[in-house]
Parts: sequence; structure tokens; C-alpha cells
Amino acid sequence: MDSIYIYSILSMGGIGAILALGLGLAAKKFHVEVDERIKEVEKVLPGANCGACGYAGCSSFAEAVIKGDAEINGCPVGGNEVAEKIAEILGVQEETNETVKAQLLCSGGIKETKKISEYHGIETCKAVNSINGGTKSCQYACLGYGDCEEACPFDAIEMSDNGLPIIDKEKCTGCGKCVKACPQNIIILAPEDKLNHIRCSSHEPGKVVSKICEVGCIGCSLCVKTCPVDAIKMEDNLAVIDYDKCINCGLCSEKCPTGTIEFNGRLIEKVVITDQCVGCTRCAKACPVNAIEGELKKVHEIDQNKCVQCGLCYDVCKVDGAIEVTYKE
Amino acid sequence: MNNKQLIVTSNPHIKDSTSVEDIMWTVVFALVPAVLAATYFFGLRALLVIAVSIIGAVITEYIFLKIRKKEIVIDDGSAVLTGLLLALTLPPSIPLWTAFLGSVVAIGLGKQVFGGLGYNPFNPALVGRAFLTASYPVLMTTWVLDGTSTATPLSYISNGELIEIWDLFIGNIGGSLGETSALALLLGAAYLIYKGYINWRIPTGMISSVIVISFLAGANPITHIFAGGLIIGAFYMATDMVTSPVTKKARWVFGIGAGLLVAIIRLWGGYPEGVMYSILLMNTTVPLLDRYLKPKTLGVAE
Amino acid sequence: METKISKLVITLTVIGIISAIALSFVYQWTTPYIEKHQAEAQKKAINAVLPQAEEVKEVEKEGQTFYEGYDSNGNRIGVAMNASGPGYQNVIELMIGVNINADKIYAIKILSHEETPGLGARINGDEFKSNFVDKEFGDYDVVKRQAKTEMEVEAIAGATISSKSVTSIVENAVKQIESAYGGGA
Amino acid sequence: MFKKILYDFKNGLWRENPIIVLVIGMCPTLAVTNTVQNGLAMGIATSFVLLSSEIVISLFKKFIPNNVRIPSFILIIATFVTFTDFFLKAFFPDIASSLSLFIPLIVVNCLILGRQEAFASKNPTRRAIADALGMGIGFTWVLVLLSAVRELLGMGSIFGLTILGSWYQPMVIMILPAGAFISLGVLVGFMNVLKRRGN
Repeated sequence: MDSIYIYSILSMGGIGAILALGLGLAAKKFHVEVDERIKEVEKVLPGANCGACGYAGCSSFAEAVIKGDAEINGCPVGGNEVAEKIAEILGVQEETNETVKAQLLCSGGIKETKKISEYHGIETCKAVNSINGGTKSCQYACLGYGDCEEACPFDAIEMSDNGLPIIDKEKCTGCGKCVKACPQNIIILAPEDKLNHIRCSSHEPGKVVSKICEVGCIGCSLCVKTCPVDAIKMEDNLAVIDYDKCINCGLCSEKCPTGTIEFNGRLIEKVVITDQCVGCTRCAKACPVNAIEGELKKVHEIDQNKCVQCGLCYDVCKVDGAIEVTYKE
Repeated sequence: MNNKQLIVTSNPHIKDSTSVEDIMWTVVFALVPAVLAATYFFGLRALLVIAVSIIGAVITEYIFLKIRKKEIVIDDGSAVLTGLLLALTLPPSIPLWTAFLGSVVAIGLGKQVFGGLGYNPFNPALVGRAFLTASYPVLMTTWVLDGTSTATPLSYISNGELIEIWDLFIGNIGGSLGETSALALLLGAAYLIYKGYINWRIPTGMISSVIVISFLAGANPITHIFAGGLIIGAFYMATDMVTSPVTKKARWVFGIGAGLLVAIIRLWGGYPEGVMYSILLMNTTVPLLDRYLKPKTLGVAE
Repeated sequence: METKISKLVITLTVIGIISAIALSFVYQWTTPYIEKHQAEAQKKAINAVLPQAEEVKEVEKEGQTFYEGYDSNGNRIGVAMNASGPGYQNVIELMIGVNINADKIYAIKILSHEETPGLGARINGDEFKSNFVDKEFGDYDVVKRQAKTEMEVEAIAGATISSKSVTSIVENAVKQIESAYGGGA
Repeated sequence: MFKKILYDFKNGLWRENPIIVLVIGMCPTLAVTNTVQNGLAMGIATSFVLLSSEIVISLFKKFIPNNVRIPSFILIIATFVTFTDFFLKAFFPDIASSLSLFIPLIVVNCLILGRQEAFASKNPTRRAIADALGMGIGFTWVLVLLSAVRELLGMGSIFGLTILGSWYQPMVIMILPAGAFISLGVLVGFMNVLKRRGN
């Protein structure tokens, strides 16, 4: 065998052996307990590294989820599907109904509100906002220059001819970029399954509001009184809804004299309890107006005079067909 | 909605009605003496080179705007100015097609690919010139005066030969079309400073640092000011509104930095002339300078 | 998860050894060809600068390799050497052949350079290299016009630095040859 | 199965072309594409190294522990690169001297190591071969196209043969590094336009 073979085998083999030894020792010595779940979470993420979650990329989001810094459903792109998978990895029951969507708390577009001044300058809401709350008569109103449209990474927001952003619920991922972009703070993230929204953010007294906006909250408190579950409160002349309590009955929307409250569901016409009722008393306990009476294990009855058609009893009833609801057209 | 409404604007408040058009055409107008001087010293061919360069710039601007489906804003004069400035940095003997190509590159690669007027990080005319210098080094370094090939003042200096300061000042010397006559350039520059269209800090910083360094290095500062492209560079190119800083401090740093680079390249570098590269190099620092040399905001908590 | 260190060592060593064997084989196979090409290139370069030499001898003097050229009668007609120095962008390497009997340069040949194409790269052109053909030993001046005296070298237009670099490499090489062979003797 | 292999092969040609889409392996792309001869030789040399190392690594992937994965890959790649270097020097000395140190630099071309990590170490050998061929050819055709443009504009020739006559003033910038950036930028932009049209 030639000397060149010997030398090269010795040098290359030797270098290989020494390097591997070094690496092996280093791997032992500097061994970091890496949570295996981080990799697993990373695998189920979309891998687009888009940053919509607010982290540097999918892997840092995965890390944050494992640490508990980020929510399971924090990936707006992956949506529910990914959230479920992550929940599986973490062994946590994924909280359903967690998905949120952006909601605009103003319906005072160009038609509904008065314009009191003419703006010349950089055409962004931020710039307009810096001069005394905008050009509209209502200083809480949407400025209409579309900063949210610009900020939305998913093209879910489009400015309407009326100067208000229209949020496409299909495209909205609840990432919250528009919430941050809006200088008026009139966009919020609300649970997707809640159907009542008070589309006004004005804290002006009712007198002022009724002068400057056709659809603003005048602070009449009718909704507060109507709400069977006390989900609406008056805060400084403005009705504010507590989405945790809201039961989607839509009564507030019906009562609202200015049409400020929007309701996207169906209104209940009448609720009756059929003889399928097994008398479990759940509905009676749930009724906010004590309109249901009945003894245990006996068919219950609804006092139609008291009933406000909120449908809460229907929601809690565990027996199919025991409560029947007819909806309004 | 006919009742008059209060007009409100957010800052920055525009104080006067000067438009991009006004500025561009005024600068073009300010360069007329330089064009005349070039024609006087180099003959009608100088005019031809300038015309071709401007036509190239305007055509390219038109085509790019058309492709990008933008409003055709050729009459704002910015493409004309780029073409003119480029032409003034070219040697008089340059073939016409080279001048044309240079202005195509200046507008295409220097300006439109970045998004058009206002978005380009580099001075378009200098991008065009840098492209030509790299592409056609021989054509770009052949200087002709009175029909004979001559060296430029800066090459004379590096050869240790003497030249008349007066010739340098009025421009009776070999060199690029517009850079030779300091007198003509200064006339236009004075007008622009008077109108407030160019800022005095950048040229002052640039020229004074060239003076200081060349004096310290034992060279004749006066020749260094009037030779080469320092005057046209300092007054017309380094001050380009798009590619120079906006804050006062940053303008000083920009000017002095460019002057330092000019002196270093001229005295110790491989090229006899460094104005082009020094301005292009300083262009890259503009966003950084503007960011870190902001004036203090009053009334804001630290 | 944990891999035994012995396994790491064995894997990497085995790969190293296999690579070593394969490369040694290829090395042995290709070396003769490579050397042949290099020798040919060297010979070509020497022939270019010592055109009349029939036979070339390699001589070590003062830590430098010289190539002595002899004509068919066995007379030493010239010496060639490799010389290099900084150019505009990178080192310029050239071969120079001189007539030590007449203190004159025969010719130079640029072996490698990275000068600007179209400008400095013209140091490889005959027009520039002819500057040195039959030039007397001495200190040269690089001028930007037609060379008028023997000691002037005409620079390439727009490539003064490259021209000066080559000239100074030639000057240094000439001095080295002079000192090795007793200049002017 | 055949369909999958065809997909892997076509992947590198266009959809995930290493240069114009993945934008990896930029060092040779920018450095050696000044003549078609260099571009072609570099493309072939890189493809050869890519193919051989993908085969070897996909064959032995099970034996290589994760901890010494990268040194092993590099060692295998370096072996083939050294082989290529010797081979070119022995039989194509002109090409070897004009590519000079860019051949040894193939070792650190991230296209090669990248494909080992991303593909060869996870997939069966037949798919690795398809991937290597696709990527290699994809790499080569872009290099050749780029170098053709640069040589034509910068020297007026293709493969050293003068195409544009003596009337043509060579655009020196095209054979300088700056020209590589400019032409690569234009090429990538152009390809993006084509892609958008295609979709």
C-alpha cells in the first residue's frame, strides 16, 4: 500500500474520530432538555412563518405554546383544525367557541354622521386622528381612511362606499392586526358565535349623539333593561355588551330605538314546553325572568306573560323535543 | 354640502405651494449656464449628448410608467433633470448611444425599479454614470478638448503637472461636459440656494471636508475644489431631495462624509475621481442617518 | 434520542476512512495528468519568454528558482523566472525572460491576473507587453502618452494602476536576476 | 410511484428551481457565470456532486446518527468535490484554471447540503436520484442562461465564439460581479412574471 493511502486514512479517519468524540462529549455535556412537544407542535403548524400570531415564526410560536405564553388557537392561519391538533399534543381539551372575529363598533359612515371639516393631508386614519379626533362630527366615529384595510394581512377588510370597513367573516382570522391599527379603538375581537353587537363607541350624551349621528347609542338604557341576563351595561353614556354573558337572544337589538345594536340571529316568537318534559327543573333555574314553573319530575309550564322569548331554557334543556321554539320571520 | 367647511390638516404642514414640478424645472433652469458653458467649450456635440441623454431618460420613464400602469408624469421634469445631470457627467466625446443607454439605466435601474420618483435610494443620474463607467471604462475615461485628447485636471494633479486655476474655474479644461466650468455651476447653485431648493449644509460640509483633507495631505485645496465633479456633485447631486437626509444634523454628516470619501478616493484610491462613488456610498447611509440624527422632540417624556 | 459516543466515533471514522481511500485512489490516478499539464504550461511560458532557448535548466539561486535557457550550442542565452506582485484587484503573476548577456528583457508573459476586464486586463495584450520587449534593465517610468525614451513604459489608457503594477513586478524581477547572476556581468 | 418520481424530478426544474425560486447556491451563480463555458462546467460539476452525494446519503441515511449528521454529510460531499477537482485538473485543465477555487467551494454550496438535509436524508434512493437530477438540471440551465446573457452582452460572444461583430462595444459591467447581480435580478423578475401568467 502506498504511503499516500496510509497518510490519508490516518488523517481523515483520525479527524473523523476526534470530531465525533468531541461532538459526542459536547452533546452529553451541553445536553439541553428539549421538550419533544415543541417539535410536534411545529409539525402541525402551517409552516408559513407569516408572523400573524405575533411570534417570529412557526417554531417560536410552538415554543411559546408549550411554555404557555401563547394560546392554543393563537395561529390564525391554521384556525380550529390546528388548534385541535395542538390541543391533542398538549393533552388539553381545546376550548371550543374560542375563535374570535373582528367587529366594528361603529356604524356611522358618511351617510349617518355629519362631516364638519375638510381634511387635507396624509390619507391615513392615524394622521387624521391626530387632529382633534377626525373630520366627522362624532369624534368616536370611524375615520374612514382604511388603516385597518391596509393592516389586514388576509384581505378580509374592504372599505365600503359609505366609508366604513366591511369585515369578511370568512377571511377574518381574528389576528387582531386591525384592532391595533385603528387609532379610534373601535374595532374589537368578539367571539365568533355571538350575534349581538353594539355598533357604537360614542360616550357623548344622548342629546349630542342624536344630533350628530343617525345610528349612535343615545344612552337610553332600554337594552340594559331588556337584557334578560344582564349582559349589557351602561358605561359613560354608552351601552356595552359583555359577550361572556350574552345568550344571543336578540331582544336588545329589537328594543334599540336607534338601530345601534345589530343582531344576526333569529328572534324567537314563542317558546312552549311539550309533554316530553321530564321535569328536571333545569329550565326553571335558567330562566332569567322566572317565567317557568313546575315541580320536580313533572311537566313544566311557561308563563307566557312573563316570558321574554330569550330562549335560554331551550339552550339548557337536555331532553330532545321538551321545549319547542318558534322563530319570527 | 355647499356650505364651507373648516379645512384641517395633519402635520407636516405644507407651507407653500411649491410642487415637485416647480423644483425640478427650476433645477433644470439653474443648469442652463452649465449647458451653455459645455456648448461653448466642447462645441455643438455637447448639446447633442445632452439632448440624447434627456430623450433616453424621458422615453424610459414613459415606458416604465406605462408598464406599471401609473399616471404618466413626465412633465414633472424629474426624468428630464436626471437625463440632463447624467449628460453633464459624461465625457464630451462619448458616443451618443452610450449616453442613451446610460439614461435608460439611470431611470430604469436607478429609479423605476425601486418604485419611481421618491422611492429610489440612489441618485439615478449617478447610477447611470456608475453603470457606464463599469461598462465602458475606455469611453468614459477619454477626454477631448479642442479636438485633441487630454488628461483631466485630476490626472494632471496625480502626474504632478500644473494647471491654471483660472482655466479650471471658467472651465477651459478637459473633463466631463458639465463639471468643468465651476463658474457656470456656481451661478446656478447660487440661484437654487436663494430659492431654497437646495440645502446649503450638504455642499458646505462636502466641500469643506475636501479642503481640509487635501490641505492636510499636502495637496492644493483650490485645485481640488474646482477640478473634477466636486462642484456639480456637491450642489446638484448630493442635494437631491429624494436621496439625501432631511434633518440638519444628518445633512452635515452626509456632506462631510461624502467629502471625506471624495478626498480619500482622489488622494489614495484607485480612481482619479471619487465624487460619484462617494455620493452613491453616502446615499446608502441616508435612512440610518435620518433615523439616528432626529432632532429632539419637544414636550415628550423621555 | 441519546446516541452512544462509540457509535458516533465509528460512523464518522468509517466515513473518513472510506473517503480517504477513494480520494487517494483518485489522486494517484490523476496526479500524472495534472503534473503533465502543469509542466506543459510551465514550458510554454518559458518558451514564450525565452524564444531561442533549445534547452531549459532549472536552477536554485538565493532561494529563487530560475530557468536558464541554452541554445543548441550549449550557450546560456537567457534566464527566466516567475514573478508576482500586487495588481489592482489581486496578485498578478507573470513569467519574465531576460538576456543577461545584453542586460535586456526578452519578453514577459502574464500567467494569472484578476484585473478589470476591458481595462487592466489589457496588460495581457500584445500592445502593452511589447513595451518590455528588448527593454534595457533599469528603473522605468510609466507615462500616459507614447513612450519616448527607452526607460518609459506606455500605460494602458484608464488602467494606470495595472500598468504600474506590472512595471514594478518587472523591475523587481530584473533586480533579482541581476543580483543572482551578478548584474551587468 | 413513477408519478411521484417524475414530480420530484420536475420540482427542481421549475417550481422549486434552486436559483430563481429557492435562491440558494448564489456564490457560483454570481461568480462564475461570466462565460457560458464556465457556467455550463460549474452546473455539471455541481450536479455531479449533488447526484453522487444524494445517492450515497440516501443509501446510508439509517446508519448516520443524528448528532454527526452534518459532519458526515460534509465529509461525503467534500469527497466528491475533491474528486471533481482532481478530475477537472487532470482532464480539463483549461476549465479547471478558469473555475479555479470555485470548484472546491462547491463543498459549501448550500444547494448541496440543503438538499441532503431536506431531501436525501428523508427519502428513498430512487426519489433522491430524481430530486438530484431535477435540482442539478434546474441549477445548470439557469447558470447557462445567465452566463449566455452575460457573455453575449459583456464580450459579444457565446462559448468564446464571437457572435456580435466588431461594431459591438462590450458592456464590461456584465462580466463583473455587478453585472451578475443585475442580470440575475432581471431574470428572477422575468421568471416571476412568467409564473404569474402561468397561474
